[in-house]
Amino acid sequence: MISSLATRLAHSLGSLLAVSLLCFALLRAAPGDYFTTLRLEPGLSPQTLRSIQQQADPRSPIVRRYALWCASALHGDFGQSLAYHMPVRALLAERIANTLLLSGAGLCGAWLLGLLLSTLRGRPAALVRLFASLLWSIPDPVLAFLLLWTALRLHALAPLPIGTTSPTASWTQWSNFVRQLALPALAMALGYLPLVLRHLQGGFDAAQHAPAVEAAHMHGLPPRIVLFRYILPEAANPLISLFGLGIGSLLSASLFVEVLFGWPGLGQLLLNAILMRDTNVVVAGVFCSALLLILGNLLADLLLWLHDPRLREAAS
Amino acid sequence: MKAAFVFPSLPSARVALFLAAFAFSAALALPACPQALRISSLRGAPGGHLSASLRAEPRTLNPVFATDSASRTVTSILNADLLHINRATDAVEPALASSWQVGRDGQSYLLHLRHGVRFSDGSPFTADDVLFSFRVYLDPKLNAPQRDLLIIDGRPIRVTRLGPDLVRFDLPRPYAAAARLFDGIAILPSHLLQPLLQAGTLANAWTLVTPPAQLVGLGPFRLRSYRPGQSLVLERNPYYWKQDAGSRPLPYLDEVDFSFASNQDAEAIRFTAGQLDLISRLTADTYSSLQKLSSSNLIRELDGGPGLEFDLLLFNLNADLAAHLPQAAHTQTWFLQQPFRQALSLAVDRAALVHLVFQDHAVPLASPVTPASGQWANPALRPTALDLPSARRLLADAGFRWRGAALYDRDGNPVRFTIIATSSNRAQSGIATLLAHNFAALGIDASVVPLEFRSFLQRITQSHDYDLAVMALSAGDTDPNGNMSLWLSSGNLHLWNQGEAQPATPWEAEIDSLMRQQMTLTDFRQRRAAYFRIQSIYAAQLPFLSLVSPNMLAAVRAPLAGAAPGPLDPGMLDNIASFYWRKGP
Amino acid sequence: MTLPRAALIFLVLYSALFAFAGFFATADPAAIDASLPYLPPEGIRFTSPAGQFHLRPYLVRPQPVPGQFAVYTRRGAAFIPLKFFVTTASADTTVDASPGSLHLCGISGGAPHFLGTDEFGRDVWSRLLYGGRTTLAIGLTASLAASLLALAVGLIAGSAAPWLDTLLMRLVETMISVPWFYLLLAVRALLPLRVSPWVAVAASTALMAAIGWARPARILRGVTIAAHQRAYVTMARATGASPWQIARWHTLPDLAPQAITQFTVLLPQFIASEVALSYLGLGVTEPLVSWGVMLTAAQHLSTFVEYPWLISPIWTMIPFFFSVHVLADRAGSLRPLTLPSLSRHWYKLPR
Amino acid sequence: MTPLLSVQDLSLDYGPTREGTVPVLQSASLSMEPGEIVGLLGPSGCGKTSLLRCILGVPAPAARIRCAALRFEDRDLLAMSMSERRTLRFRRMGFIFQDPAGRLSPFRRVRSQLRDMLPRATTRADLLHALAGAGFSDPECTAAAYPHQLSGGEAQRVAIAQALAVQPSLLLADEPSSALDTVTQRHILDLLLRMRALRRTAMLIVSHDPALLAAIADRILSLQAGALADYVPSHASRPAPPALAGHSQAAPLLQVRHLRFAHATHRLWPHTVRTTPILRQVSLSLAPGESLAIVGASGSGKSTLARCLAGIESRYSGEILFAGASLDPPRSLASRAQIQLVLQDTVGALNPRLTIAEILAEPLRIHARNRGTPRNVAERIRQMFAAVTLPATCLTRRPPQLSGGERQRVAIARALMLQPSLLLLDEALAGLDRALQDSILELLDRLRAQMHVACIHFTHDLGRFLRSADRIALLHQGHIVECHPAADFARLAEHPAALQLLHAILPEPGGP
Repeated sequence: MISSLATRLAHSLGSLLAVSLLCFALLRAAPGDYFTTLRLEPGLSPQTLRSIQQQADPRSPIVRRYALWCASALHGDFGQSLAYHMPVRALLAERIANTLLLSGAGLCGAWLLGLLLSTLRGRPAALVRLFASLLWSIPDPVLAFLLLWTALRLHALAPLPIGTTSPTASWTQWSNFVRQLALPALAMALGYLPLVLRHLQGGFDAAQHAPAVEAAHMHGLPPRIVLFRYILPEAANPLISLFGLGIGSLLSASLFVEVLFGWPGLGQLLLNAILMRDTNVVVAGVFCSALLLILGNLLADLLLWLHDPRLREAAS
Repeated sequence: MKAAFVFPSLPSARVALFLAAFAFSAALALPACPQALRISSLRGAPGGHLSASLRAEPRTLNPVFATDSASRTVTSILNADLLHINRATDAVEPALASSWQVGRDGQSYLLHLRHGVRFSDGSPFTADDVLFSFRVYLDPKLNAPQRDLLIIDGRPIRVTRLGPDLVRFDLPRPYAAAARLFDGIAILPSHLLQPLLQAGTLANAWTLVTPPAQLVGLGPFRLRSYRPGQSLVLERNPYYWKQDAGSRPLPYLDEVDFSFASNQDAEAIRFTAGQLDLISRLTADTYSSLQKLSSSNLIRELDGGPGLEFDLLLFNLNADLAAHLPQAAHTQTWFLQQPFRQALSLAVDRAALVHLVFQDHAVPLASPVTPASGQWANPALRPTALDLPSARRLLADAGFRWRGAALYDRDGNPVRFTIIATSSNRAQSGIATLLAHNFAALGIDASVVPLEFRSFLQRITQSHDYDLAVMALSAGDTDPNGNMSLWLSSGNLHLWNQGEAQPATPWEAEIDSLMRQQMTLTDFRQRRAAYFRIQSIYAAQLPFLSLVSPNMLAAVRAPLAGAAPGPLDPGMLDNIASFYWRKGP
Repeated sequence: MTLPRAALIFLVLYSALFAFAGFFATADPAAIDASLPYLPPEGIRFTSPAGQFHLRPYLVRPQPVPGQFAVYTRRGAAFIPLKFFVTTASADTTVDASPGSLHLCGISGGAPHFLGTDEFGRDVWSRLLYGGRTTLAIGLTASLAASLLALAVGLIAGSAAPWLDTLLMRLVETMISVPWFYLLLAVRALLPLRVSPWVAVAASTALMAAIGWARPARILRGVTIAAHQRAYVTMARATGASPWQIARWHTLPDLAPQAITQFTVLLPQFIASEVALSYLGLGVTEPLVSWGVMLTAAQHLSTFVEYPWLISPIWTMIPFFFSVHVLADRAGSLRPLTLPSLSRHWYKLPR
Repeated sequence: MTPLLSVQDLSLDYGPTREGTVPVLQSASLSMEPGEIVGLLGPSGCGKTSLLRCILGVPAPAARIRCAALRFEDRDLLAMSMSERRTLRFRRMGFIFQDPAGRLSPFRRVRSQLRDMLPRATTRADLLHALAGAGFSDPECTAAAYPHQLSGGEAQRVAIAQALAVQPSLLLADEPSSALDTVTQRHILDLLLRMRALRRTAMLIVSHDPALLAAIADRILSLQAGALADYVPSHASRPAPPALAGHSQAAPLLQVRHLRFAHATHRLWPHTVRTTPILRQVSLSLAPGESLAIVGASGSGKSTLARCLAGIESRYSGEILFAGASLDPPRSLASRAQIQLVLQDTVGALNPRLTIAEILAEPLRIHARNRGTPRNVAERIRQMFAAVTLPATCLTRRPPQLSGGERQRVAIARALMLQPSLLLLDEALAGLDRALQDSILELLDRLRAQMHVACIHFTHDLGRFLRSADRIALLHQGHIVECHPAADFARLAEHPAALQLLHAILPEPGGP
């Protein structure tokens, strides 16, 4: 286990390197750079532009730049943001927290809702299946947009804050904060729900017929105990994998929602950084995202390993 | 430190000597009491909170390095300038300088600083701060974007301290409307930033993570808190130096907070939901949807008429195409012919652009000088009206022929080109679509290629790989000097043919000389005549087509008083100090 | 009738509508009519203005209110008799690939606007049909290609030597993490400015498929590994079956439901990302229409509020996705859906 | 005295299926006294399990039931609601399954699963006591174990502990020992008898093995054609296998020398790797056409040995020689055709997606290249089908549509398609009823005679193979401890494990 963990980490490091290198290369390949807009700054002479550019982002061969970046990234320093004149790490830290909060709330909501709905049987279950299909067929951005639009229409009935409001009034107050989170988190949850529902329903259906579950049923165990102590563990393996995938996409899943609801997260920052060609911010953001993906995989494997005692005794 | 930028404080005896040497048109008045600026017409109610939004997060709070619109808006509220252009009247007015005099030669300016003025941390504002600020702006190591504005003919403006509240600026040569230069040049607190300048860390000072207490300015508000990605809260600067008619210190508002909306839609949604008190720089469709969305007595829509911004169709007339861009060079052969450009201009239905793209919230243009420039716009020029027969005639005379409906040039090549536009800008891609439609009426096969913003700019400013481009430019000032970089063949907004060492054509040479000439003239009429002449040359040559100038559209919560859209930065928030909430029902 | 069957019939009819867009459309999708911007959907009446019943339906065209932008009134609306099987003189040369210029219906001197017009007075109904044709062609082809690619990679990774598996999965991780936005920008920069619309369509299809395979490949690899643990695969291997034979007889049929599911997951994603592609100037550009092009213009709140008919592609694509999904659900439920573990080394259960 | 359980005229059929209505039980009646042990005998698929499920109140979803009366402890079960019946079976009935290990949730420890059955107030001591009562010498250790760490016998004891934990008045047992080796089977039966003596629990025990029922039940009922009747033992016995003379002199077909195999178990923290040897040192040889039974208790390494020989497991050390040539991995295609494996798990071993014809054709298709395409695959399949006595209608069906016995015959037919010279049967007969076992063994004997196929049976059922194999080898903890001709095995065996196995053989009822 330890050794295989080590190999996996080593492999993951390789893919992190590949991601960052590719990111660098692609950034170089994309037309325009951060300083392109400065060229339209009236009264900024070409010499000044050149020296600004030279100062902030010395043009050197990509290999050298990449090596320098790796060296500083090892110390946790992802460089300076060209646009914000500040260290990338400070820029990203709080936004990553915000994004994790939103995605986390959204994913948790989807899982809870999914668990609740998938315990239904019979006709309600068929309706849930239909509902999941319907949700599935609405593209996520459209779903978020519809939600926003509905919220706006219903604003008079139940005012939900849209986007961030004045910080003194809300961020300090927990209830306000929850209200603020509600709408974007719901949009995220609804987008993710069909996937979760599909796997939960599939998993539960399969687990219903597992020998141990049938046995528990025949022993006459109370349904609640059967559900939580027999069906759930039985269905858990694929769900854990899905959960791991979900962790991996925590940073990237909420992009649309963040932009639409004005949530101050990484998604917006990264999108703007991409459009502005703020190299270091993009590379660091992508790096974090890749890291989370790898960690999510690892976590899922670990959970599987903890959950299923049989996996702990695989043949060497 | 280079000697040119060092301004040793002079002994007082020599100040007197200097003063004697000057013959000023007005006597100096030096009152001893704190000298606030009183706005006599203003009587508002104090208190209240304003929620506004920014389209993007400010990238820095350092006025020296702010280049993006969000940073400039915030820094302009946190800071103050020596002289200020009144956005409503377009006249230069006293600000931190209570009065100023121009030397007879038009080359030296004597500014009397308002005394008793304090920074937002309570420390006094003196001539040293002015000297320090200009030293920063002119420091070649810092590369402040304003630096090039303050360098005239390769020589920097010289700043001399004549006393604790008297400063002299020497220009290398006479400079028309030099007082307008001071607008927007924020005065920095030397007591805080001097050590940083010496340590060489000024470029990284005053970022978004700087503690609010260390961000000190002379503006109506000061920073209270910043939450990354969420909001920026400003609070009333208790030391602000303006008063209203009742000697009540400004600003009225206690607090202003900016949230960040990534796009106009998000902004409009929040405004409609009651979370924002004002939004500005609206597009026509958001403006009209706001009109329909809102219950009308809660919101006031403001149409400020055309601003300094204008949409244009750029011809690629760059001289460097032949070598490596054969395709663009091929289409360029048509654009280089003046009749062809003229014919295209005649084929453009500007009225339809105004109607369909801007929903009538725009005006058609004859030249890049928009109506907002007031007296500087040449009244003799009229926007070109749609005239297909004339266009066809021009083309036929230039040797173009039609086969079927399609247009062919003299050599039998079909006339086809691409129009690039910024895809994120709905108005510009709409314009491009309509232009292609218009040109199709001449038998030209024009296809629209929407491009992401920086890819678009890269083609225009660097690779020059395009045929035609739809874009928007905004004049920096109503004054012709603000358009220097557009007109001068060496200017960086001289986009149709960039990086010319010498003017490529006689008419460009004439524009160059006229621009230089008007700059040194001090007589308004003479300057205006020169500028009119430039516009006429433009209208005859049409190096690009000025299409329309969109109106400045904004909306505010009805009880908010004092807000009006303005053509210059930072637009509506310029006089935020005099915003107040109307009391009453 | 069962739901999947209904979905299948619906899909066939729906596809026919888009396949014969030229016949069902009423106007040239690129034709601009500056006099009728944002015309709301026109009604169809079977009564004449006088109130008499007519078998031939009338088109009720609202009249613009003079002096106001895009405001129309029903007062004084024109009643225009609809004609069926109209042959228009000018064939839609730019975009219409279907032969002839026979249309299902039309009016004399213009075109009916069943779904109103957009900001330039272009007919939304015709744009919807032509756009649907392009979009569905791109979406279906790209998701099919990506699913097949994913199937191949998943199969190879799940059954090949561990080193190859590791390599492929690291590649997948990289593919998922890297912002391909830049690649698209770079590709746009490399292409000539003027690209034939069909080349643009082909290029965007290829790009989507080339980028989109990674996630499904990861899932399909997991299914492959699970499939390989079944006793009948062990038996086949003991009998000496080659990896290819095992894949063809045992693994691929096991993978098929999941592959179909992945296809249905990709389809809406790809159709949505077509919007992003046209933002970069890569995807479908004028004069060719696509839902992406239509929605790019309609993704503003103001459109939602004022001109809801402009987002008709959304209302059109939802039933399409729904029926595809219902069908896929049916195909997938032939075997209970399993999402297996993604880790190879730890999932092998001891015998 | 009122009976504990009375069932009157129970009829059950499986609702309209593709083949019409399938009747299972017809007017079955049953009455049990408290503390009575009733055996229920019947071939597989005759409706034994359905009857038990009806009594429990959990019939299969498609089942349609008609019943005149169903009473338990003087209460009318037919009048009770679903949840009342659930409570009743939770508190008053116990149930034991055929495959105990699979019926425990693999994810939870034994103690927590046992606790689910016990009243809420149960202490740890009570729990351990219940386990000790089921015959565990170290209940502490068992309680902490996961189900997969238990042997089949242990798992069945846990199941018995579970079923008896609530002190039911009726215990229903469905083939409680057919998946167990004979020694364990003996222990389980003893345990059940002890429990009855202790608690006066009535038991209804279902089995296909008359010997087993005879050993435990007070009376035996036989379920035939859907109705219950008293069992009358028959005297039919299988003829002795045909003697195959002379094969011991021929060159050995298979030689195994010093075969070793080990599993490794990992622990996360602190990190340890424990190697568990499965096969310590196995050497044996086999003549062409010979029938060898490798007998061993569960966990002795039989399956692993089978997998090593079949070439599924290649991480063994040692040497396997086949027809004189070494079978080092990777194995050649030709040698794979010579050795074929039949598994106990026929559900998993046949791809449910394929038809039987396709399954049978698969080996031929695999070996099509180096053997040449058989000219008439269909002919071959029909021949083989006839050989295993399956109706030709099965060819177009898929495995889930066949019964267990039919599937096992398909598996054997598949193994024989390539005309191998060695057939490995890993518990291929376990779980089938006696008659079916007989017919398959007969089939194998016939094939052995016709095709000269050698067979290795990996089995726990010593009793059966004493009469049907040429030689018997005893595998104990990874070693071959005994290897004698079948006829002399009982006489020559000395190893304690062998003696235990011999002792555990149940006498055939009505047999000699």
